[in-house]
Amino acid sequence: MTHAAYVAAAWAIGVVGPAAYAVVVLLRGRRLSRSVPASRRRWLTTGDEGDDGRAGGR
Amino acid sequence: MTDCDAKLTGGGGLAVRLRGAVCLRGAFPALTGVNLNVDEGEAVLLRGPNGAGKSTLLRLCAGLAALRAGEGEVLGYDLRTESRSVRLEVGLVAHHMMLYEDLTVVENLEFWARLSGASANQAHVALRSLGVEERLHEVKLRKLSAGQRKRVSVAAVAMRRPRLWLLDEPHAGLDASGREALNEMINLARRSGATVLIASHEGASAEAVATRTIHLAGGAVWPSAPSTPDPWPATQPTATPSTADPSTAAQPKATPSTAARRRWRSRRLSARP
Amino acid sequence: MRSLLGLPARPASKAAEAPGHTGSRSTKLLGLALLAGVVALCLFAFVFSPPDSRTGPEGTPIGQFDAVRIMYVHVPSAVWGYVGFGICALGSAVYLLKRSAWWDRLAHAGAEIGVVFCGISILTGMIWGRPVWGTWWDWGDVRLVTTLMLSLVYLGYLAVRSLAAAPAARESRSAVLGIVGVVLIPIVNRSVDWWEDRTLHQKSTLEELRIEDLTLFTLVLGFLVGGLAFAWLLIHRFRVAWLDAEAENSEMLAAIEERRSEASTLNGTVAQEVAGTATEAEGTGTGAEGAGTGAEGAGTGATGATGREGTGATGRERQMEASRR
Amino acid sequence: MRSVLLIAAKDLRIELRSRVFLYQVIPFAITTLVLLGFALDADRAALRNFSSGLYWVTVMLAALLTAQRSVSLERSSGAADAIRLSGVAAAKIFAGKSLALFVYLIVLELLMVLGIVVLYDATLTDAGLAAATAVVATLGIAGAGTLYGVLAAGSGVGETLLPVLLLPVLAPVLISATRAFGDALGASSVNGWAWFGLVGLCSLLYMLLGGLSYGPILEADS
Repeated sequence: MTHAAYVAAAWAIGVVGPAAYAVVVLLRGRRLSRSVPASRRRWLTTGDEGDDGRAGGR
Repeated sequence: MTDCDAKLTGGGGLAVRLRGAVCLRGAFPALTGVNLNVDEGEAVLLRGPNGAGKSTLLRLCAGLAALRAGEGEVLGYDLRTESRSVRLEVGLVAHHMMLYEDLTVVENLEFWARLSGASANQAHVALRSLGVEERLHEVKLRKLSAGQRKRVSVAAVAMRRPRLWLLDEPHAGLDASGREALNEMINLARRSGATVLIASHEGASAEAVATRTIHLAGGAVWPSAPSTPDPWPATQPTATPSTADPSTAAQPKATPSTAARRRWRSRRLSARP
Repeated sequence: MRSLLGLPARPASKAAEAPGHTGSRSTKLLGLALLAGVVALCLFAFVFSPPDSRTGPEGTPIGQFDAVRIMYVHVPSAVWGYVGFGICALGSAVYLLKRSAWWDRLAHAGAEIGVVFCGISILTGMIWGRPVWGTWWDWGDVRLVTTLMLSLVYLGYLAVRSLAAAPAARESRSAVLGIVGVVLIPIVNRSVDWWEDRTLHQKSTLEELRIEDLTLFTLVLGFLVGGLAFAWLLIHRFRVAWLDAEAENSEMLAAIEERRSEASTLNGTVAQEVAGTATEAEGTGTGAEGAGTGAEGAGTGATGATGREGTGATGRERQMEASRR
Repeated sequence: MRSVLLIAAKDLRIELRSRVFLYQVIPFAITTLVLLGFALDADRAALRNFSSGLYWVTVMLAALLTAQRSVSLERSSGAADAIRLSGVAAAKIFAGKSLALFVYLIVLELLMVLGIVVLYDATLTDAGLAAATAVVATLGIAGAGTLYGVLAAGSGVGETLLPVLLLPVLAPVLISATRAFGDALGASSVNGWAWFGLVGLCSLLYMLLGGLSYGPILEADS
């Protein structure tokens, strides 16, 4: 494969970057979830299905 | 939250009407639920320790600080939706001078007069009544003493002829004659129907003009002493808690009745597991 | 791997009650689809699709060879990054019109994900440029420079969001920044475009490549997988923003309660001035406990402090909520 | 309109009195021009070629200072509150403050044209284009500076936040004004008037957005 190092570096950034960001977001969500009661997290109370992220009304 | 809220929409005779007003300064809750009624024509003295929320309360009444929660009306205008109308009719003397250091006294006053639609003549009248001497008119504000600046900044408010005066430590830094001039100006305004709110640590000077005193602590109104006699009976009746208006029941005016207190206590105890 | 993180093992005991994370069933399905998509994309990008080996008129090779595989990451992340900025601008505009907290949180989530995706796009673009153009950074490349400028604008947006301020103030300020940023896109693009008369970036990557079917398909697949990742991140980031605001709100309520109870201890001194009510100080001092008495706490007889304390926590909370909307 | 002029005249009068502009901003601009000359090794040909770019970079940096000054003038004295109490519409306050900023910057730019002619050996071949570009670009810079100045100052860390927010947003103005100026200085052969059009579009947008969003920003500032 030509340019193997470049391709590997680019894919590493492209996959690890969002993954690391996702981890940060998830961990932050978990930490914050502890301090917010479940009743204030609408995506839990409206049932587990069909929630499109519109948590908490408008 | 209580039945007194239902009465909020009915205006009439109240210059300030606050219910559960919460105000933030940055992320700090400066006001934590103020309930306050001020009749038109009253002169109310706000007292309380540093950081009690006096300045923020005045800024709120001026329409400058935003309500985070609760409701409020000033001069019949809703603080949330009509703050611009409120601002046009109030005058605020704040800690900072609200004047430009590099302009002269007259330049400052004429700028504010023209910006807010008052006449330059009104500015001169206001300066004269506060005892700012003629020779100081062309002096840059930077070169004035603290007391003289205070007089100028009061004059800048007075010339707008506000219906509601909001004075934050107005007597601080003034000498005896200055205080006298200021009190006279306040009384003059009240005789023409204006309402006055004064935040002050200096009891004596401010009490001379106040019709009643309200205590603030921790960002809320604390039950206050009965009002002192009014030295300048204004056009409006000054007896504040008229029995006709049940909304004043929520205002900490006098000692809570013992029955109410007992009721509340027993409820509190029964709420415990 | 992202999907695995999206499928945390639920704590067995209180699973149904209140799982302590921002996931829901739909996001888990989304995460599964994303995982499958990443695997498929890897297969297509590295196994099925051919390298770009074209030859010019004189028989010299002009293709990008295997560097074309970088495109499957670079192009989708750029496009979805721009979508993130677009969402931020839309959310900001609606926020300013309707003062709706929902749109504000959405704008925040969009901006942050936009910056992440655009950052990836810039980095992979540079890595692609080195072997193909022979330079890490080319000033004539319109899209690279535009994307960088735009990322900087939205970094400023995130900077303003990170500052401690009253929530309403922070929301208005960042909303203005969010709108200005997007209005700039066409202008920055035009100005950099004209900056160099020729531009290294082909007018359309697809045309220029004269792509074989499989390469085109892989690129489209890259867009889809990028979209899944974008949606998954957006939902979770939105929920985190929502939780953040909730936590901030309850902190504020706690600060208010604390300030009020601190006031009642302070009131030893005030109460002395207020002769008639001096004995009230300890009666209302423990106001926080009064929360349980409910909304009827301020009946007709209860005055001032008593009534307020009684309704304090519940009533004020409702009002704060109302004011946030 | 009257209040716009009042506010602008007040700002200019204060500036004349305090001499911050005369003794701080203008020396800053000259120093920057000289330093950039040193940085390019005083290579006459290079300096002449790059004079338009160096010129606009210096203008941007000076604009940061003046925008900050324009805001702190109001905030330090508490006059920002007083202006809100006067009930003047936010868009008019914005126009007044921008107008004052525009006047300072135009004066500064005139002096700096002399500066690049003397220091960088630039020759003004198309004065009309240069003047038109300067006026239009400065309108945009003044508008964006006024809006972002208040926005940054309200958040409490204005000194560091303002450059981060303002400079990326002004990038298109920098690019297009540099190109148009390059043509006006005879340093490049691009069509300067086309670039002038782009500058105009930017400035129009800044003024429009500034006028619309100054109110919400000012209200947030409490």
